[in-house]
Amino acid sequence: MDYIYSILTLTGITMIGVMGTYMVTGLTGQFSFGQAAFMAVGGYVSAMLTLKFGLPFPLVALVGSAAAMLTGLLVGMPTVRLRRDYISLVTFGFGEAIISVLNNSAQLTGGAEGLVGIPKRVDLPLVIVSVVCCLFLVACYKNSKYGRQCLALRTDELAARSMGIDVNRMKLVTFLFASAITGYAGVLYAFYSQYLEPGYYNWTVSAEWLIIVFVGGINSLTGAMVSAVILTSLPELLRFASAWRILIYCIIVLLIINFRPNGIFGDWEISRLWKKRKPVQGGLP
Amino acid sequence: MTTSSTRGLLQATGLCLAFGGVKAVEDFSFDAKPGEIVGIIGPNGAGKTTVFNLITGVYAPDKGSVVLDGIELTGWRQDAIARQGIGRTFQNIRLFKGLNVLENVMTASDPYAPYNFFSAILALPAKRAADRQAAQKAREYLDLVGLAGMEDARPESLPYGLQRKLELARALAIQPKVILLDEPAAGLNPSEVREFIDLVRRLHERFNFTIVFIEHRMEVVMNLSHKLFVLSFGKLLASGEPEAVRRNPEVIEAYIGEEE
Amino acid sequence: MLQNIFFGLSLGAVYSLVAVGFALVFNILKFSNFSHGGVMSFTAYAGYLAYIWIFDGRISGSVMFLAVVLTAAVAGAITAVGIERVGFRRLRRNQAPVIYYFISSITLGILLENIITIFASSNFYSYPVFFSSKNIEILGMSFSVADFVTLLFSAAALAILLFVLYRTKLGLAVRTVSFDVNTASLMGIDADRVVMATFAMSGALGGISGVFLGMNYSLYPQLGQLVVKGFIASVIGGLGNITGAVIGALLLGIVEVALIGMVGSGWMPACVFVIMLVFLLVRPRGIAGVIVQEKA
Amino acid sequence: MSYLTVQDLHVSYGPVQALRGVNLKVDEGSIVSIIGANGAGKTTLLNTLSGIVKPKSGSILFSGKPLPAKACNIIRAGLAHIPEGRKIFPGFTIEENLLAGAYIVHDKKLVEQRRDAMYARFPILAERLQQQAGTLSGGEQQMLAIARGLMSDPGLVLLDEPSLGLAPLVVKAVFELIREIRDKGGKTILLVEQNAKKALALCDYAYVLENGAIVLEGQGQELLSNPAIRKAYLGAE
Amino acid sequence: GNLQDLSGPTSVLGNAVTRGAELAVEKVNAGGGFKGDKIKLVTVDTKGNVQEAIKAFNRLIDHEMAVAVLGPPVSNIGLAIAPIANEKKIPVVGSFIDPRVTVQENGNPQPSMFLIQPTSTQYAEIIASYANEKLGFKKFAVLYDQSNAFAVSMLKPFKAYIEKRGGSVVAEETYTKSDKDYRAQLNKIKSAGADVLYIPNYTQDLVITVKQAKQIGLNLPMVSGLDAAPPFATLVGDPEAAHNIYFANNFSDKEPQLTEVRNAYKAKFNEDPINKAYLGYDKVTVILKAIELGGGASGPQIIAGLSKVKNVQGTTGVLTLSEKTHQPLGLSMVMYKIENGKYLEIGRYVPESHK
Ligand SMILES: Nc1ncnc2c1ncn2[C@@H]1O[C@H](COP(=O)(O)OP(=O)(O)OP(=O)(O)O)[C@@H](O)[C@H]1O
Ligand SMILES: Nc1ncnc2c1ncn2[C@@H]1O[C@H](COP(=O)(O)OP(=O)(O)OP(=O)(O)O)[C@@H](O)[C@H]1O
Ligand SMILES: [Mg+2]
Ligand SMILES: [Mg+2]
Repeated sequence: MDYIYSILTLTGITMIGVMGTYMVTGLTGQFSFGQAAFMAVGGYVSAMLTLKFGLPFPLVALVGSAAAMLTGLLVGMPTVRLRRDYISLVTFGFGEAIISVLNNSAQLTGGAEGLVGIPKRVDLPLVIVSVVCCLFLVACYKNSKYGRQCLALRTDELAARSMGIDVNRMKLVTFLFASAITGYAGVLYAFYSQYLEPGYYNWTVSAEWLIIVFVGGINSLTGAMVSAVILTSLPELLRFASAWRILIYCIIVLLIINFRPNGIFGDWEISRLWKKRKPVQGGLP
Repeated sequence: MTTSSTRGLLQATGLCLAFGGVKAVEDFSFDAKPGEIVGIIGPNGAGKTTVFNLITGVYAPDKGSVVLDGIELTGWRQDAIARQGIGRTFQNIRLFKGLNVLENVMTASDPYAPYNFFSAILALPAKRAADRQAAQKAREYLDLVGLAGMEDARPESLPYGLQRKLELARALAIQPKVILLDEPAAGLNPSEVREFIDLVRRLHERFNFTIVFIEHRMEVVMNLSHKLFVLSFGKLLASGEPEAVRRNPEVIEAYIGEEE
Repeated sequence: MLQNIFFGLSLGAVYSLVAVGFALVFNILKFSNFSHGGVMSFTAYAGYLAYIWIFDGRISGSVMFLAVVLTAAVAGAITAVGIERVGFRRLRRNQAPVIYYFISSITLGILLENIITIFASSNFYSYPVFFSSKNIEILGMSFSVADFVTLLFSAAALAILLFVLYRTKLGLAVRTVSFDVNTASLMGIDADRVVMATFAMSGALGGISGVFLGMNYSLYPQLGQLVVKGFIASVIGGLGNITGAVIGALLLGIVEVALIGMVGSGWMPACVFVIMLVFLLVRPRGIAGVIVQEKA
Repeated sequence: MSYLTVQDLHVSYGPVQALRGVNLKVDEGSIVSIIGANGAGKTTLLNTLSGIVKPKSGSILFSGKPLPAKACNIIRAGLAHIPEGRKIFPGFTIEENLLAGAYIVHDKKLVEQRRDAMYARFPILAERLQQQAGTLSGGEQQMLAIARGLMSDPGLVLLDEPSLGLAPLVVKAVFELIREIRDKGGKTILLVEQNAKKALALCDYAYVLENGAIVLEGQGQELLSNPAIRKAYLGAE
Repeated sequence: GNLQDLSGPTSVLGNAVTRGAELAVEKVNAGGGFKGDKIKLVTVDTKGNVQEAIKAFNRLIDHEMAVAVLGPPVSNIGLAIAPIANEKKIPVVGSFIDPRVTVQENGNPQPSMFLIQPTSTQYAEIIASYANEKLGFKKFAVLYDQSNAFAVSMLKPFKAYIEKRGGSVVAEETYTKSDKDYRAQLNKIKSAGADVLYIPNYTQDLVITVKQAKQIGLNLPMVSGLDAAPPFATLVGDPEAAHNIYFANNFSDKEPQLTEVRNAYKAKFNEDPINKAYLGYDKVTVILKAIELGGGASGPQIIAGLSKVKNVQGTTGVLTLSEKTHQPLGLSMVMYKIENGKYLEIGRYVPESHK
């Protein structure tokens, strides 16, 4: 049972992380190649506050996400003005920079050897509640004026500007929100695994999240979430294949990308199911 | 500051812009009074689209100024200018592909939607009410241009003519004081052109805004405009009453050509 | 100081070999081809296999080196063409947005890396010593032969590529395809073949880089992750501009070495990040990039 | 034997049926025009002829032989397609665009000759040689697209709304050019135009496409005087 | 159970441990099993990634019903799974040398974590002591991978020991995983006036280090960890570069207890084993011994047994696990010197302070 629980818990945490990637990449079409770094910020800040000052979990969770958001502000302010590939480069560099800072501040963070002794505060129910809450927030965001403006500027910034949309501000707001959510995922991870190490947050994790978002369908939050579940549990299901499992995993991903060019879900959202019935309700996803 | 109807609602004075060596617009001035329909014509590459880009802030002019309703807009950011009340359509259609038809129009009111971040992510009643209202408004605009019933379609799946109309609806929805149309009738066949002229007339009657349009189809130009400006090589070649301009020999030589 | 610049240059030379192969695909299909890393490690091993199975004992020294490089280049070309087939051809048919190519390429990179891990990771391997390991002393600085060869190869690769791209018909075709595949085929250009040729060229470069990486840094499955340096260089260089990529790579090498000298390697990535950011804010199109201005 | 024969052509985009059984013939050395409302499938038809869109069923014979499968081979067989919406290569200069158009021509002299002829025909292009094509004005781009398409000296030219966005004077010039390449060069032309009046006046034969099917065909002049056509496509009251 | 990184950056090590362990298990099973019962080795992959390791470890316990787990040679994963192992009372026998894996901050042992190799402290002290006391070096330079927990954990105790002994670290240079050119660092070291260079890094990095040191004409003697063990010198391929290097290994190639395993390994995998393979073999041996001592094959029993392991002859030495630290006691290391690409064995060495 614990095995299943641990998979579910970590999947849930990944889902929250992926929400951040979804917002930045799916909504505004920017390419976040260092999203995992925000997870690191959230995790480390909250864990260190607990270890050094013994602050309670809800408070550090809040501060952790806020810290991630603040870093998001630092990175986001300059980057929103750049073009897509430059953004991926900058976010990538940011991810590497965070890792190097963590490695370098060994007195504070434990450096490469990692940070131990974090109390366990997170369990499956909390993660489930968190996933539901974050999903609600993100879905509402997508479905609000913010989401619409983001999608508009994703296809055509110039036209979006001509509609009066403040493109840079919109990108920044989304980036910040995404950073905070990802930071929260980091908090959950820290207090679940009780151990943090900088090496975990490198660009391959961010790349994996991107893969998840695309496999699910760049236009669909539902898709991103479903594919987060599938792709994080797939390697577990494939354990019987031992060394070959990552190979099989890659092949499955490739097949999906090749044969479902819009991802598994295209732009379908689960909310369509009930929207059809109550057409005016417009509120929720 | 003057807002009197004689001074013009939209006023561009001495606009200049050069791209490297190419002087795209050179000392071009024009004005449009409230409720006036102004046409801009001229040979290809004369700088007409560039004038629109200067007015809407896509480019900043090297020299000259743009004033809307007494407010100097020169050097403003594109989105700020749009919020001041200048809407536009594009020569090459630019719709938002990730959104459906209704949402495309809704983006026009989103920058002003009266709710904040927190009501958005929590879907508070204020947000829902505001969105409902915005959708309602957007439907009205779609109705107006004849796109009713297509709210859920993807813009890229619409035929070209309807895409043009959607772009128009989207520009209308920002409730502009001035609307700029860049070759709105391109790609329409003659009977569609007729419908289009009627549509513009109707819209103009209803909103009574100022329209500035660029067009090569003479039937549109002659039918719609109250006043014409002719650009050639970035400079003003002629201006005035449509009929007079049409008969201007310089204009005929540079642009229209002899009638068959 | 001079010595450090030279270290930077020779490191940059290695990066630039990587970056050129990377930028080539970027140039034509407009996406960051992370599978290039996989190709590099793959061919590094292929070169090694050729060495132990075929060449060992028959030839040695620089002849051996050339033989290994050649094998690796061919292997790289074949691998890259294969990658194009399984990873990108269908996407191109479907006219998928470039972002999908990017995702596909990351996945392919992981795939290749894991194939190597499965077959080769129970032990360490390394190339034989190709060149005399004597150092050459000039002006009180010491250089190794390998450094020179690396510099030579990246200069040659750049020159050949520039010639092909800007002076040949194939080059015209490549650049044409890079705008729009359909319109290119309306010019009578066989887009599939052009893309294949591009991948073959990029793969061959990947093969050459693979051998250099293996020679300098010994063989391990993650060798290809150095592709990120190519990524940085070619983006900084100006989105697929080949010359820019090379300049970017050399600069990256020099900056890294200089920063190690000044702030130590620990802070280096953080400083590189800040420098990159400032650079891009000042010059948002990279070193040699041209922005096709958006025109409404 | 006609130069181009299309029989029972069906094309669809996913669930959308764009062409449903189109039949048409183009004789060598003639100008044939296709008119039809927005979304009738005109562009789709041309795209299918040049191999960009794959037909679901139907046959296309080009000078007696079935069309090759790949677009590039179709072009090599002597067909040129000047696509809707210009599709010039935005990052290339004008000169490079023209060279790309002459990709299948191997004689350098010939290429230069034709290029100079194009500059003579569209002087404004000659003034802007080194400008990135993406920054040209809409009309300039259209001229460039036409010039580029003619660089390969094709036997059959497909033109998709060539007059779109051109000033009246230039529209005239373009129609003249079309007549001229037929008369002097002996080329065959398949023309899609919204400017139906001009197109019908120019062409030898015309087809009316509606909802993916040919609903009417006939001599240009004949259609021009057809009241139904006048009402639907010529904007007559 | 066997928790190893079969993929990911440390896969070479994980694979070697796995193969060693397989040999041990096969041998036991071929001999009729352990006390008549066949033992089964279930290997799961961690991708060298902590999150994966947590899942994999849970799977071993929960799904595969493992009673004892061979840990990976990576301390980070050891640290991450320690809380779970403690809670589940499933012993993990590993070669994670970070002492924090086996001993909690308050000084008590991590109940379920056991180490069969010197800790980084012991290890680094052995090397430091040898370099300082035997070889007489006083001024040390270090170059290490700052992003690598192993290298970092080998550094701190080394420095502490040297400084306590009146030596000094005159240059401390770092690099990170993605760096491949250390010449700038080595150049700084060259001018720092050190007697010797300490390089506690992974094999791939050592190869680069010695090659580049030679290139820039840095010919200091070097001391390193067991990553300089074969095939390191062959990998360097340049006898002049692989020269004047001292390092400590867990065992000597000449020691008789290795022969059998080495031959079996060669026969099965057609390659020379690297030292992690012997450690894998020993982990199985130790666990089996513990089952005997603890009186049963359940987690708690094995844990009890492990604390009693005494004088078990493994391939890498004679193992006695301390009850207080769950670390091996008094393990000596075999010192080697590489000269002109050749390994010279110097013999086992135990520092005074460890006796
Ligand atoms: N971004 C730019 N960079 C360089 N030149 C430009 C740019 N934008 C426009 N031009 C040049 O400026 C001139 C005016 O272009 P503009 O698009 O305004 O013409 P236009 O009057 O709209 O023509 P058309 O009727 O053909 O659309 C053209 O010669 C064009 O090549
Ligand atoms: N790529 C596509 N995907 C889906 N549907 C398409 C696509 N291209 C065209 N269609 C549809 O096929 C039909 C025919 O389109 P086509 O572009 O051929 O019309 P057209 O006659 O050229 O119109 P226009 O005069 O506007 O250029 C239209 O209903 C259009 O919506
Ligand atoms: Mg224009
Ligand atoms: Mg069309």
